[in-house]
Amino acid sequence: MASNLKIDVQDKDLLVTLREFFRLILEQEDISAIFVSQRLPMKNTIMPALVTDSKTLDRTDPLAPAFPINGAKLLSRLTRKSSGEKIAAVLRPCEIRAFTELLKLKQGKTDDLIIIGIDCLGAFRNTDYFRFVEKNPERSTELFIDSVLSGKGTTAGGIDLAPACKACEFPIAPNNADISIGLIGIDVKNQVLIEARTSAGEEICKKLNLSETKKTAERKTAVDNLVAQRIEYRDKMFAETRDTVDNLEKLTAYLAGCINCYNCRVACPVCYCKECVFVTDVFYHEPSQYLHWAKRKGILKMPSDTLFYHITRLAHSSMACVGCGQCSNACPNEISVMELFRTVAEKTQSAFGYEAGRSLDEPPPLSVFEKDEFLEVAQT
Amino acid sequence: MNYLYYPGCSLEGTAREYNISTRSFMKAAGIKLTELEEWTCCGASAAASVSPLLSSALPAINLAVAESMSQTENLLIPCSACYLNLKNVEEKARKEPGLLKRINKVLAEKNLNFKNRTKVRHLLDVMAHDIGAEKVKNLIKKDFSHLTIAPYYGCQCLRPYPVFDDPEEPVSMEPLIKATGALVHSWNMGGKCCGASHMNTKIDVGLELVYGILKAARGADAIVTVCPMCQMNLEAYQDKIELKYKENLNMTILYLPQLLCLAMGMSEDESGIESNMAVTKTFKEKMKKLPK
Amino acid sequence: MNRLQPVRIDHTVSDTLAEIKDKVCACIQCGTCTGSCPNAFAMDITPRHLWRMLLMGQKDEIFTSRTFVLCSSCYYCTLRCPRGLPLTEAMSDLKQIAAKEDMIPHRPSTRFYKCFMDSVRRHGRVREAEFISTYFLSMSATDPLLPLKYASMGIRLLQKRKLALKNPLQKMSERSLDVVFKKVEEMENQI
Amino acid sequence: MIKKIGKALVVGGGISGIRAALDLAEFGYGVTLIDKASHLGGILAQLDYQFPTNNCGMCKMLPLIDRDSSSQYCLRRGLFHENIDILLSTQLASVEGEPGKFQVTLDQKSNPVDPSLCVGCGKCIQVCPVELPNCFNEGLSTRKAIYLPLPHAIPNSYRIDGNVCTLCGACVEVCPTDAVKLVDEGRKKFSILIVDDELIVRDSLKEWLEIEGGFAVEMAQSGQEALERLKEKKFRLMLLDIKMPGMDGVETLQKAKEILPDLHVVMMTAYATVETAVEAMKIGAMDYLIKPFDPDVLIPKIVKIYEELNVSAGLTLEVGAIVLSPGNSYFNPADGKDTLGYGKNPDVITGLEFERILSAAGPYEGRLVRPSDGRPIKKMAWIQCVGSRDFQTNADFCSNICCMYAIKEAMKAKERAQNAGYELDAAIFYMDMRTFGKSFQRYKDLAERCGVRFTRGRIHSVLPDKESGNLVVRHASYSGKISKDAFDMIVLAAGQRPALCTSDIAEMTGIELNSSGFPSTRPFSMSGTNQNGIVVAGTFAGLKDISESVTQAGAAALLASRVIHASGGGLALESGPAPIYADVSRENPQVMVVICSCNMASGLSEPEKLAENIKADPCVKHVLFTDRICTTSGWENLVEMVKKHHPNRLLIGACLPYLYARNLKALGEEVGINPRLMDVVDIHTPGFSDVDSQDPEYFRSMTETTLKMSIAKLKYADCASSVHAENSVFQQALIVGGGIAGMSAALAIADHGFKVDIVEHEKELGGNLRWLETTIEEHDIPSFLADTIAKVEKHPMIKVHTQSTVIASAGQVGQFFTAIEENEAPAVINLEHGVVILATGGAEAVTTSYGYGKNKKIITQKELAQKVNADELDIRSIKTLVMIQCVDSREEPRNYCSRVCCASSIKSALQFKKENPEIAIYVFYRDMMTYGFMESYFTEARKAGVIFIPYTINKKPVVTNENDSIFITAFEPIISQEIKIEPDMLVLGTGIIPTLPPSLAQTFGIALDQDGFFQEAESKWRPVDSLKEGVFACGLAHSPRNIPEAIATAEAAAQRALRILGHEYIPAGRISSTVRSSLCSLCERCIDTCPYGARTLNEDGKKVLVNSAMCQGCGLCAAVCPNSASVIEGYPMEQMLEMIDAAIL
Repeated sequence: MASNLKIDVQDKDLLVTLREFFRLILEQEDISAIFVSQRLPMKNTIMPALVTDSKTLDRTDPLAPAFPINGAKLLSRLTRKSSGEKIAAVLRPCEIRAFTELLKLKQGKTDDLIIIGIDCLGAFRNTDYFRFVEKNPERSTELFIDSVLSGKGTTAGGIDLAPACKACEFPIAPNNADISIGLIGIDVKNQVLIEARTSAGEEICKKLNLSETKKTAERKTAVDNLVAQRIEYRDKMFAETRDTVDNLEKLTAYLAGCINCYNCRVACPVCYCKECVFVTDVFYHEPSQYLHWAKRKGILKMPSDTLFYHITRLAHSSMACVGCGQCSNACPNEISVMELFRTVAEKTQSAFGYEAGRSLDEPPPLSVFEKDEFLEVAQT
Repeated sequence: MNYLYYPGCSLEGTAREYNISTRSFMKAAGIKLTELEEWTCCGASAAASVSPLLSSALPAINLAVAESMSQTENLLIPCSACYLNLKNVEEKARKEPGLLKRINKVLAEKNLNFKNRTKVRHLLDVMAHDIGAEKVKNLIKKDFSHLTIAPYYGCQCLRPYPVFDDPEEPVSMEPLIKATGALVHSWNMGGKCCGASHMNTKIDVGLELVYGILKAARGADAIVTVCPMCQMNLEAYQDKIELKYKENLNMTILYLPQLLCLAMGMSEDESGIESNMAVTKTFKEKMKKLPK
Repeated sequence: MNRLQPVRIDHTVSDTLAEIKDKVCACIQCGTCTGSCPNAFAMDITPRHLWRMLLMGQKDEIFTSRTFVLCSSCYYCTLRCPRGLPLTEAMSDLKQIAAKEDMIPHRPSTRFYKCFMDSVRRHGRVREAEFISTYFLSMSATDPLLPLKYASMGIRLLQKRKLALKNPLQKMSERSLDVVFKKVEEMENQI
Repeated sequence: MIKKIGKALVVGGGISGIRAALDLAEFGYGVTLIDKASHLGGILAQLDYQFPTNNCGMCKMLPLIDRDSSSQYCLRRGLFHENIDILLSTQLASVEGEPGKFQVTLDQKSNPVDPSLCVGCGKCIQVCPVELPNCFNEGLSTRKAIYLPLPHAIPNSYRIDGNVCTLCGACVEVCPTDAVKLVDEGRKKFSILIVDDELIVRDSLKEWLEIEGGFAVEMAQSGQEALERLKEKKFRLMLLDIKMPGMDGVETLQKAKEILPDLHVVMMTAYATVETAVEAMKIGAMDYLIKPFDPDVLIPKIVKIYEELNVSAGLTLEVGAIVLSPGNSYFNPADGKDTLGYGKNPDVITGLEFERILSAAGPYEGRLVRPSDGRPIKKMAWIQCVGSRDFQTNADFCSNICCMYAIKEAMKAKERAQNAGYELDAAIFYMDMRTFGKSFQRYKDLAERCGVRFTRGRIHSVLPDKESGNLVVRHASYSGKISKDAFDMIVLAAGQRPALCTSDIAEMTGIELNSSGFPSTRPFSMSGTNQNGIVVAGTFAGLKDISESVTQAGAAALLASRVIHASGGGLALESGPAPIYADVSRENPQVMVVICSCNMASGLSEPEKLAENIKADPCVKHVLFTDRICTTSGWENLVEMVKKHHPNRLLIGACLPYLYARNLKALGEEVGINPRLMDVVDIHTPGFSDVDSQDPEYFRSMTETTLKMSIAKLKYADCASSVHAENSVFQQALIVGGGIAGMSAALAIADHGFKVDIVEHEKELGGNLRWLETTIEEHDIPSFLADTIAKVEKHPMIKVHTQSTVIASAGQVGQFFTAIEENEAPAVINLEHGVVILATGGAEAVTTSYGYGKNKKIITQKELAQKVNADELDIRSIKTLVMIQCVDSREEPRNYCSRVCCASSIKSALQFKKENPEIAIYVFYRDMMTYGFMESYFTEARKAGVIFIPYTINKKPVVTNENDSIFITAFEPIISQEIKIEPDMLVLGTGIIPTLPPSLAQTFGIALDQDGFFQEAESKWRPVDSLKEGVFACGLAHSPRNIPEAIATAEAAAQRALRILGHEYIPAGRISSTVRSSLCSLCERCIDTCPYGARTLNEDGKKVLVNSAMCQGCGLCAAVCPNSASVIEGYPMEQMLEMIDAAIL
């Protein structure tokens, strides 16, 4: 189905080329807006934005190593109901995967949406990014791209990728992206790979009159190597995390810094409840209850229910966790939330042969009943 | 208890000791046997292979004679082949009225009429159920507790009509054997086929079957039988079996009433044991040395 | 057993077998008879196979086999047949046909029975010595050495007073069943 | 509750009886359900696992609508329904009257143990000296003379087996509540006359029966004297010798019967005169005894006679209709020629016995060990058709269910072995593998893939191997090869026999029996008998699996209901006032805790401490101890306590919580506390779960935890006494399809006074029956069809829309809105209806196999039938005819049996043989599916000379065309030869495919199975329901079936529909889910998850709605909802958290 196309890089400037590509898309008759990361005027901030004026696209910066928010959640707001107009969205793979999970939960629609995936080169932690960009306010993104795509590594100015990105084995957009922009293993000085993966994607590409190309072995090797490297990191992370939280006491210690700020929940792209149960009356206990609990063990950590909160979130959301790392990014007390979530998610998802964000055709495991599932549980 | 008695041809010849011992046993048990007047051959297995009507008419002649002699007494038959032939007519004539008519057409030649009223009883049936082990026990004078006896029933008293015993796993001899104090050999060959007339026509097949039986009887002191053909097949070919299978399976073969007569302390004349073709030395010695 | 050329199945069954076929046509080919038969080891075709051939009208094959003569009338199959078919009886029906048609391969058996019945016809009861000697005589063309195979047996029986040798070829006796045999023959020929 | 006037009697409380009773009760009739046993459930009480789930699912039969009117716990434990009176240990004694107005008498057996006093402590069992085989475990374990007939029944009290009780009185002494009243005055009044000429016989009999049996005994030494005595005194039983001088036994019997016609006589005989005794039974003796007598045998036999005669007769009822469902009995393989060693070898067992071995409540606690020596079973065989398809045991029938249960047992056994860490070798020896039901073939294939060995061949004997103790099976392969196989255990598929009471019931009711002694039904009916108003259900008329039994029970209920309705039942309504409870919603919780101490006396050392700990919770106002709450007096004490202290919540700690459902309801009405604010918890089991630990401290803490959890539960219990809005019902039905199933369903509903619309897409009604001439039983189909069509067309309540199709439908149970389009005069009609029945039928499958279409001589079964009907076929000119069965069937993708093709072939073969005896007919088959009594036609066809040749899926017959002739070449496995036949005609049995359009299924929101048939809610327990309440299916749309079977599904579906149509409003269940829309994120997971289709999105997609009548309160929606937007009312989150908190204390 997918057809492989290319765009030629103008003046060896990848960013300019991409901006031009997005402009062509926005100028399509039926596309009213494009959702893409923009460099905002103040303080070098990178944020997703909904762009309707193609002139503003020269501040578009989809490859900056900044990832302040997972765009899936925002896209869900844009598509929960039909606006009657079509938009295109440029997303990182983990954003597309999170959006896929939200789609399964009826939190968005794809009817009027073109998803443009782009090879993800990774991002720094929020705080790291600001340090990085301060050093090179003008060409920071170009520096980063050069470093990564030329094989010099992801470290730039002594700053490395966020752990979530280092452990991410999905640098390429998943199959339900309509168009995928390929950079890894591509000679980006000269061309960029454009894959039209769906009929909607094909249609747009046809209008753009892109020339055809072939997928090269170099790309495959580069992607495979990258994924292998990430998996190695990831598995090490799993092992270490497991070691750190393998009993209740250790887990309590791991989460000791939690203050019930619920930032991680807000940052999480797949936490979709309108109002979380943890902010309802259920957890405003009677004063006597706090005393009762305190008496039982002689001490009660305040705020209470922090462990319960994280366990509940693991129960509710680990099945949909895409590992984007926004939870860790959001934590004021530097709890490694992402590591815990991914380690647990790996188990819960593999128990059902499920992989969050892989395909819209796979229903969330807890919504389907299969009578031959977990027979060993039934037998004991 | 009195019975009409049909000895059958074999009991006049090759199975004379069966006849002798049956009569002795019955006498001791206080039972009067009245031999059927002018009884004739039942047709054995031959009649059925030659003519179906004849195979019914020959037994019916004897049943008709029995009816003429007594209305109440059962007809006792020791020979299983004769028993089955007569029983067959009893059963078939009841189920097929047409057959009864045809038989009587034949029997008219002999001025006989067959109404099918006589009850045909096998000797073993009478011994096991009418007389019973309890009664036999009272007549036993010798202690055979050093003997192990293998009960061999053969086919025709058990099948196809399961009248008095389980046709697959017969047991009716066991209480009688135990009444003598002897142990019952545990085997499952009691109801198996001895090859019948194969010994005369297809001897290799016959030998194979008997070999199987004798082999399974190893460990017993004697096999007891209730059928002349079985008795003959088991006792008369032991040397041929030894020759063919290179195994000495010599075994004492007795008729069941013979065993009981011996246990009652009867003489050789009364038990007819001198006519038996297979009585081993060991067995004879054991007979002499009874436990106290 | 497989033949290259498939057997053409023809429904017309010879009349001689029709009556026997009726007896076994409710057969369900369950194989109880075969599994029960003590003589199956010596048979060239199994009893179940024999009944099937009967239903398929393969008369020649039936009578070239020695299966039915190997039936020793133990009645195991009759006892166990779930359809209650008179299988032992059907076997002896086949023997009767073989006897009537005096089929050469089955002579040892059929002649044996015939001599036996002759003895019964003459005396009302069987005279074992007489019938054995006529049997040997009737088989002398086929198997002249047959008497020798049983010679030692005869002697042992004599020793045990089990064989009466007197009047081997006596006249018809008082108990003669000749009239009965004649009547039966007359009636059976009518049908 | 609404009650209709009109009452039915259901005889037999197995699943069929329960189904019929529930169906009638749910419609609103009063039902009296009786069972001979002391518990409900019939044989299912003994069966733990059913295929295809390999689990139990009996509770799925419980009402889904208005479910608060019945019990909602494990149905194997017991049943309660407002409209059903359950009488146990009760038998039908007589039936008089006419349809609509029968007078029935019932006999109820008394029990020496008073259930209102028995606390189930089990002390009596410990002291009872009599030990005997336990029939619950099929004799594989033992029990005492005082026992629990069904260990898990609720309520449960001990019973005494009067047949074996020695009246020693030990139980009376130990009983703490004086529940046992052993002294049976009845026996002393039961006078027995012994007649024998031998003094010694008379004396010993008198001694045994008087001293050990407790009877009144007199003697006579001759027939003459006996007659004199009979004139003087009314004896109940006479023991009569046969051979006596002077007047013999038979003559005495005759004369005695003249004097005392009610006298029961048992003959005494020697072995030799058994036949005379049998003769005597024909002239009125009830039994005989063979001399010499053994007192251990004789006394129980007389006691048994006494027990049978001494039931307390006399309960009379008037009922409109009678459903007979007393089940069936089983062939005892030890009877007759026992060639398989049953009864002789303990490791040869029946299928039912193996079910008990599999059961965790069975003799070996579910371990796979053999009875003889307790060794683990490594190799095991099932032998099929024992006492079935066997003339030797007068069984010219198939027993229907054995193939499937053998496969299930094999699968279950393999699973057990795997759990124990080894692989079981399981072999099934069969004649034909009769996988004729829906999904059966795939289940068998699955078993084969799991390694169950299937060997074709009938096993005739099983012999023990003396050395190993194993059981040796000899069997012959088709080629004649004899193989021997040794097994650790062998399971026999014992065939069906009529219920023991069949002939008695037939005599009482006048229903006809078939030649095998089972009740026979009217042509084209599975349930109707020759007696109007008396119908049969379940296995009474022949063994059936659960699904068929439940279906047929539904049909039986329908027929019964029709008679009741016709005689005026159902016209009047009466409803009782709803109870009024005090409103305590503004009060603080005040919990009274009552602890039953009788079972904890030994375990609890400091009750004060327990009370103190519990009282720490300020909501707990009283903690009281009492005992024997389960007895009547104990309960009365408790009621007094409640009245005295006026709590607003009540917690009882006792043994068996389910026991109290009815009591709590009554108490609530009496004292005004809503039963929702009362709870009973089992404090017995948790404390003793660790039996070895008799540590009082442990026991106290377990009890405390249990109680505290329940206190938390009560604290937060919903005290609003409001009831959910009821859902109104359009009392009208829509039936899609006007074949025989659709018409039968329509008539069934319309006859109850409800309007029915039939939508048929063809021009005429009748469906497949229009091309069928006769059934295999030679019933005339065209006249039956004409009759049915006339009834439908004339019926004032039925409107037929021919040449019409359903185009759209919306709504839910009770309220459907459907648009249909009439094609002839194009118009759209809108219908409002409460239920819909899909009867869209099926068709003969088309094929291209075996050269079909290439030669005129090759036709399908339907074409054959059409040719015959049109007289286009000169049967006399056909010399040879070949039929091939299972064309494209029973293999993927159409891997199911179509059930009718084998019968159809046999029917045609018999017809042709009749008209042309010279014709040669060869039928190529894989397994002949002549299940049940159809087997006799298979036999008949063989007798008629039809030759059946088996083939396997790997070696199918080959059809070739040569110059206009066709040849069939196939391998004949028995003669081990290729055979070649040149037929004049080849008939292909291609089977049935459904014609239920997927779009229609989607319209009504139901699922189709992988073959396109209707997907039942549950194949066994809810066979005609869809998961979506209010949508049913029947006939060929449901599954392949013959005509009476299709009609049975139609009647069952109609009965299910009537449950709904019979009410103007559907009451919602007390426990129902709801949505807090302000919290709801509209992720719709609850909608996908709800198994009952009770949730929908509202029109503008902004709200999730719950249909409270369809919601079963299962809680899946609440579990799947992450932020408790979906909740089960009355179960708030705080409650659960506090209960958990109490539990982990």
